[in-house]
Amino acid sequence: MTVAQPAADPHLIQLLTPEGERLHHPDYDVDLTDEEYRSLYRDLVLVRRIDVEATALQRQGELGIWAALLGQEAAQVGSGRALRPQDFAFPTYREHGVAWCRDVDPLKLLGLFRGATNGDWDPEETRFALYTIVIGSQTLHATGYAMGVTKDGAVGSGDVLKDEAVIAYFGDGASSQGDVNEAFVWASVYNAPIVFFCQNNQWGISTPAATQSRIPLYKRAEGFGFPGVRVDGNDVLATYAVTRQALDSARTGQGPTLIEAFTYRMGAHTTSDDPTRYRLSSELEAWKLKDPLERMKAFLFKQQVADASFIEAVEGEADALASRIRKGCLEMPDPSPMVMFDQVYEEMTPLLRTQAEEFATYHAGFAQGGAH
Amino acid sequence: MTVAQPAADPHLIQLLTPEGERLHHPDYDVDLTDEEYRSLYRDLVLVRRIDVEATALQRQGELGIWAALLGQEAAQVGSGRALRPQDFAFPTYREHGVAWCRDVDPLKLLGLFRGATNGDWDPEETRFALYTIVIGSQTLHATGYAMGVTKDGAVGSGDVLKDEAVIAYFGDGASSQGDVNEAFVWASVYNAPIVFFCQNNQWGISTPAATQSRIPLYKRAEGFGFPGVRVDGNDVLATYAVTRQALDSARTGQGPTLIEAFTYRMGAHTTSDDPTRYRLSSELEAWKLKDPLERMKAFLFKQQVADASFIEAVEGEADALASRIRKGCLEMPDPSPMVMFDQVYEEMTPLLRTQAEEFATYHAGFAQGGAH
Amino acid sequence: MVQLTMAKALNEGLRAAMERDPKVILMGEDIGKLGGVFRVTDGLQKDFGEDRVFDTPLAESGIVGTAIGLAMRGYRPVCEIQFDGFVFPAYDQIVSQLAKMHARSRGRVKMPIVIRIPFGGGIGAVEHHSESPEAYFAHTAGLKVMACSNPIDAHFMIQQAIASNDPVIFLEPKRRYWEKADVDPTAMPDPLEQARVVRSGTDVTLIAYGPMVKTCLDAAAAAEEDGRSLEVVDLRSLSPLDFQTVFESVRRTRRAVVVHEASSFVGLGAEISARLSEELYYEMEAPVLRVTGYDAPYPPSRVEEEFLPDLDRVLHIVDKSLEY
Amino acid sequence: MVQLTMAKALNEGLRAAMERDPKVILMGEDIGKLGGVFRVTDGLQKDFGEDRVFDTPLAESGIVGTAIGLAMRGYRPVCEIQFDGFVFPAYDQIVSQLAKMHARSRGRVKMPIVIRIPFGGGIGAVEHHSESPEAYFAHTAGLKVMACSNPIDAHFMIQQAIASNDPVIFLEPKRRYWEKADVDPTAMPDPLEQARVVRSGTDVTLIAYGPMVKTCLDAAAAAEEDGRSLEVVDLRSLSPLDFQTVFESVRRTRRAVVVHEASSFVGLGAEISARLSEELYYEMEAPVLRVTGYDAPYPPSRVEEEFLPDLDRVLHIVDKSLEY
Ligand SMILES: Cc1ncc(C[n+]2csc(CCOP(=O)(O)OP(=O)(O)O)c2C)c(N)n1
Ligand SMILES: Cc1ncc(C[n+]2csc(CCOP(=O)(O)OP(=O)(O)O)c2C)c(N)n1
Ligand SMILES: [Mg+2]
Ligand SMILES: [Mg+2]
Repeated sequence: MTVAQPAADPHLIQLLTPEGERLHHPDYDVDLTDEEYRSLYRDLVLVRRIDVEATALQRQGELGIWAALLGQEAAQVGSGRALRPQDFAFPTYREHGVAWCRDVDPLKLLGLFRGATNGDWDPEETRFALYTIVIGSQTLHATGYAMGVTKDGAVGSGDVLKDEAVIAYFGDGASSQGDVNEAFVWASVYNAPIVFFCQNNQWGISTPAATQSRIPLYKRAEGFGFPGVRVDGNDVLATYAVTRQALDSARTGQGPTLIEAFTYRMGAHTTSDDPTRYRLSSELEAWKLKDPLERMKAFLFKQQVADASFIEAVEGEADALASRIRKGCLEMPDPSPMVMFDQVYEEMTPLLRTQAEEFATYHAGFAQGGAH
Repeated sequence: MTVAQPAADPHLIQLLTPEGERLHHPDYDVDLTDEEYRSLYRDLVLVRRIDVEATALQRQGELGIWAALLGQEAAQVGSGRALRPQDFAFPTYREHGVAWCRDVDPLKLLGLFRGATNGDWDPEETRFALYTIVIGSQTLHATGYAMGVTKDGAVGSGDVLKDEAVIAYFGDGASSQGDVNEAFVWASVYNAPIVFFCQNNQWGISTPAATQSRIPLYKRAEGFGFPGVRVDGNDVLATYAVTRQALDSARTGQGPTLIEAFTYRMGAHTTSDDPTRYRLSSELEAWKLKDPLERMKAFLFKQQVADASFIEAVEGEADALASRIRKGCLEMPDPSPMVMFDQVYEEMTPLLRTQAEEFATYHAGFAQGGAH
Repeated sequence: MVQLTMAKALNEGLRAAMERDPKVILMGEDIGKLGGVFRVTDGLQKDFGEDRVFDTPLAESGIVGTAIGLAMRGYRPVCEIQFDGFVFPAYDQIVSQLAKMHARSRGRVKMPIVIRIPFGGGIGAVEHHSESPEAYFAHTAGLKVMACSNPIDAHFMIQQAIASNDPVIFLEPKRRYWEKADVDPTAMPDPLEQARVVRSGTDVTLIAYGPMVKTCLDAAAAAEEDGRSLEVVDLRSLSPLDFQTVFESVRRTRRAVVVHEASSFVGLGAEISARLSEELYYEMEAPVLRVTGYDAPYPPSRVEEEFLPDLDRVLHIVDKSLEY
Repeated sequence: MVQLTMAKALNEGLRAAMERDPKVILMGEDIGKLGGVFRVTDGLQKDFGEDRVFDTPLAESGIVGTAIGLAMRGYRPVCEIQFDGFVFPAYDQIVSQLAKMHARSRGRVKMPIVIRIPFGGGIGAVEHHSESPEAYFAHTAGLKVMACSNPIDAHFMIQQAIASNDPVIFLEPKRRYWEKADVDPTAMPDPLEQARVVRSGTDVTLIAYGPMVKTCLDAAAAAEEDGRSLEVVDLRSLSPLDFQTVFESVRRTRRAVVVHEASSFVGLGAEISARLSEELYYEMEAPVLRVTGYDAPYPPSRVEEEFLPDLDRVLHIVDKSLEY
């Protein structure tokens, strides 16, 4: 099956061509300072480096698995940077770039894929929920949270620096789940301040997006009575502009928007996956020409917003980040087995207390050479 | 909340005004013989009579509960008569009119609501699945069945008398269920020969349709890439025309259609319900003016297709039907308690065999006065 | 002290909880103007407004899933599932999301959510309206599972469940909704997770919860006439299960019979039997016996009385226990 | 006779079933070109075509729900659920529709559907990839629940499950997918619903299924060196459960220990314990003991080895059993 080419789609919102030319769009635009443009580029580079380093650590047996975001950096950084501090994001398991924008330490992401924790960041403090693995379930949590925002009157006051919005991430595959469609029902009926951000990276493991929908996914929203837009997800500026506007629309009380970020999963689904079994390398080659980092770099050069020394400085930062991650990962302590018992409930139940005590005694026995 | 008035909606397909005037529609029409027109009217009357009689029997304690179709006769008879013999229908718990069109003995419906059986008709023979109570779940069964029709090559041969189609009934409330939306995904992706027939009777128990969708329900289909139409569900001719066309479109390989039959639940949700708690009697009064039977009767008279003696004859038939039902209900035997055990699996498991034997012995003990 | 039905006692309990804490909200199908199909939320929307008591779209996964988000936002949602048989579309949200959230977030994210479910049979209903799904939830770590058996407990337990920061599956025996008792709203309730000896006896302990407590009490009363003294334990909390109270009772009577409407195979009765033999192996004089619904789908209602444990079946098994 | 991994033995079993009956179809996420994430369906789409082996949209309720419709149309769908933790969105379709269809239609509508689920832990996976949901299904009347423990059984049991007209939840112990055995595809398999004594012994019976059978066999081998003789029963069928084989074994050894990865509370072990004490009350010399996963959500994988029963924990509890 052939994948539609974004450039050919008149409904695709683009502010930056793959060659780094700046386009203008009647409804969406951004007007950023040079500093901000550079900063976006820096994010893209750092986020990719986190991803590359984590992939390498997995290959070396330090992580059980890793879900790479390779190719989706612009979709994530563009939308992540569009969030205002008070906004709340609900990720899948691949939103490392959004996590970065929410100041979640990348080591916490690694801790999850290493099997040391289930994430271990503070959702409230970072305004970034824990990763969710059961496909689509977080979209309902996000919708409920957004309903709570409305209940709290934190919407439509006119103050965009105070009013809140919620963003729910999910993939093209997830669009088929009942939960996601129920979230659309709820969000529209309660006019919840939420943005549904679908990264259509063309694949759900080995399943092409065409197996999930026979029409472009952004159109799904129409069926539920709220707007859907398709943005070039490899274009960080367009993603930023479209998401910012959708979030502000939500926070001002205009309800939900569905954004389909048209992008591409350039790597395997996870490090356990082998995409050569189900897709042609020519597809990947075609998408490489639309690489989100390259186009932003080209733009910076063309606009003379940055020069080689800036690029080099960012690379230096990325190297430092990578070695911090590597070191942190190698040094990461294993959790105490007692974590199994201690937070199942707010207070340990008698049954768990007995099990925890027996466990401790049993292992103490081992320590004293009492084993078989 | 105010309920939209069908007449005011330009998207509502109507072939018969509430006053019985015949309208013409560019895309949908019917050309029936006088005999056929009369037969439709007869169906409406008989179906309503079944419903009235069952409601009365419930009031007298003969049924545990009854879900009345009052007001929805045209939606059900119109769509039910549009089915070709080879088509397969998947009902909710309210499709007594469709059951009638599929030659399911009304007493079987009563048996279910009496608690004697779970339906007890043969789905294969009647091409009418058992009633489904868990809202929306049957839409997936219908979709799977339709996928099987395609696999069997029973679609698109060009022979409408042979090619098969499937119809799935559900309500406005059901449209919110994940399952129903997943059925839309599946049906569109596999281009299954299915018609989704939503009777929007304005209410899901006490919940108005506006709590399920903020736009007209027929538009839901657009989001999944297949056509949706809204028909006047109190107009048996329009319902017939629209359903017939959608079924034929499905059987010729053109995939799914969503039909929203805009109608009204004139009675309570079930005999256990008290609609005065949540809706105004003025709403009911307004809908009474659109009664599906009255308008068909008016049409028959206006067109001189029938006269008073025909109406009387049908009433006579209805009386006979009603007394057959009443008699059959009163005489209906209770099932043997052994039905609990005997069809759980194709062969009884040892555990069930033991339980059945113990049960039999225990009750034999009672019979012999061995009880406490 | 007022005489209340269980439905009304729950209603008053919900009202008290809502008055106490403005974060308590009620959500579910038809709970607003209608007051729920069993009228348990009757009048609450009128008094607390549509913001705190609201009808949802018809989708249970949506109900529980959005409740989880509302809880993350600081609310304390009480969800009504209309009937036992309709909780399963929400099963993933309950078992994979709600139950695990506290543990996976290392206690950072609390889930003070109550899911109210009218459960059990005996009301002459059609399919899917008479299920006893408690084992599915009790087997799930992270959930608490409660079942009330009388108006007084109903009144207090619902308030305690709402006050709990753990997610609670709150099972209401629908066929007991209309039973009455004198409720003193100022009384001091027992702790939520504590079982209770509701009738003392010396020969056999009957262990039950929800709808079967009354059945057991009736059986014990009948047995007394025959000179047998049955103790009845109302578990109240199915998970965590207060084994202390159970053990103490069975230590005295040395015999136990568990009674529930749910099927026997891998049901609560099995767990109680297993634990009792693990703990009181040398103290019991008979195996723990079970009186349960059969291992079959709930039958058409015209035969439900044969499916459900009743006084006679309980006494029949008590006899068996005494034969050991 | 060929040496096959369990994954390959299943693959060959599916192939044989598909060759035998053109109505057998496979459906699920990523089972086509990819051959499933565990490659159990590898090559089958290539050989049988996209009509008989097809990738579905990503929605488990949709998978099971449409499979029910396909079964009504005369097909015999084999659904793959990618991992144990992802079966719950389909729970309503399984428990309320699939399980009840035969009974409610008085046997007119057959549901020859197999739901394959790689289950259990021990592979270092992230959340929701190591669940043991068998109790949820075993408690549900109308379902059959199978768990294979070795390549030979895997090969035959999957074919027998497909041939069955009852719905089967077919649990595959994912951490044993790569274990090998010599499989003779022409051999006569045991009946699907029969347990098997996989090691004879005299002192204690270990009762296990799926992934824990190997653990128990290893434990029995280790115990032998210490002079203790353990018998191991592989249940194979969890529902219906072949209690005859279990009883016969325990009648001989007079002691039983049940081992499973799932949590103990209201798990399979509880049922086995309850039934054993009901039936062999006077014949056992110790209570049935359980070695199980703890009553907590499955932990992060760096501590999963502590969560899962292992050889040492099994032997530790065997010692306890022998102390009675
Ligand atoms: C309910 C559920 N079913 C199946 C899976 C297994 N699974 C993990 S990722 C994935 C594909 C997801 O595709 P998509 O939504 O497009 O997200 P992407 O991985 O492309 O970012 C599947 C099937 C799961 N995690 N949850
Ligand atoms: C999954 C599920 N949830 C809740 C119910 C309880 N219930 C029965 S009918 C009904 C309303 C259905 O409304 P609608 O789909 O519009 O059909 P109608 O009754 O109006 O024909 C509800 C909530 C159910 N049967 N199944
Ligand atoms: Mg994808
Ligand atoms: Mg309705």
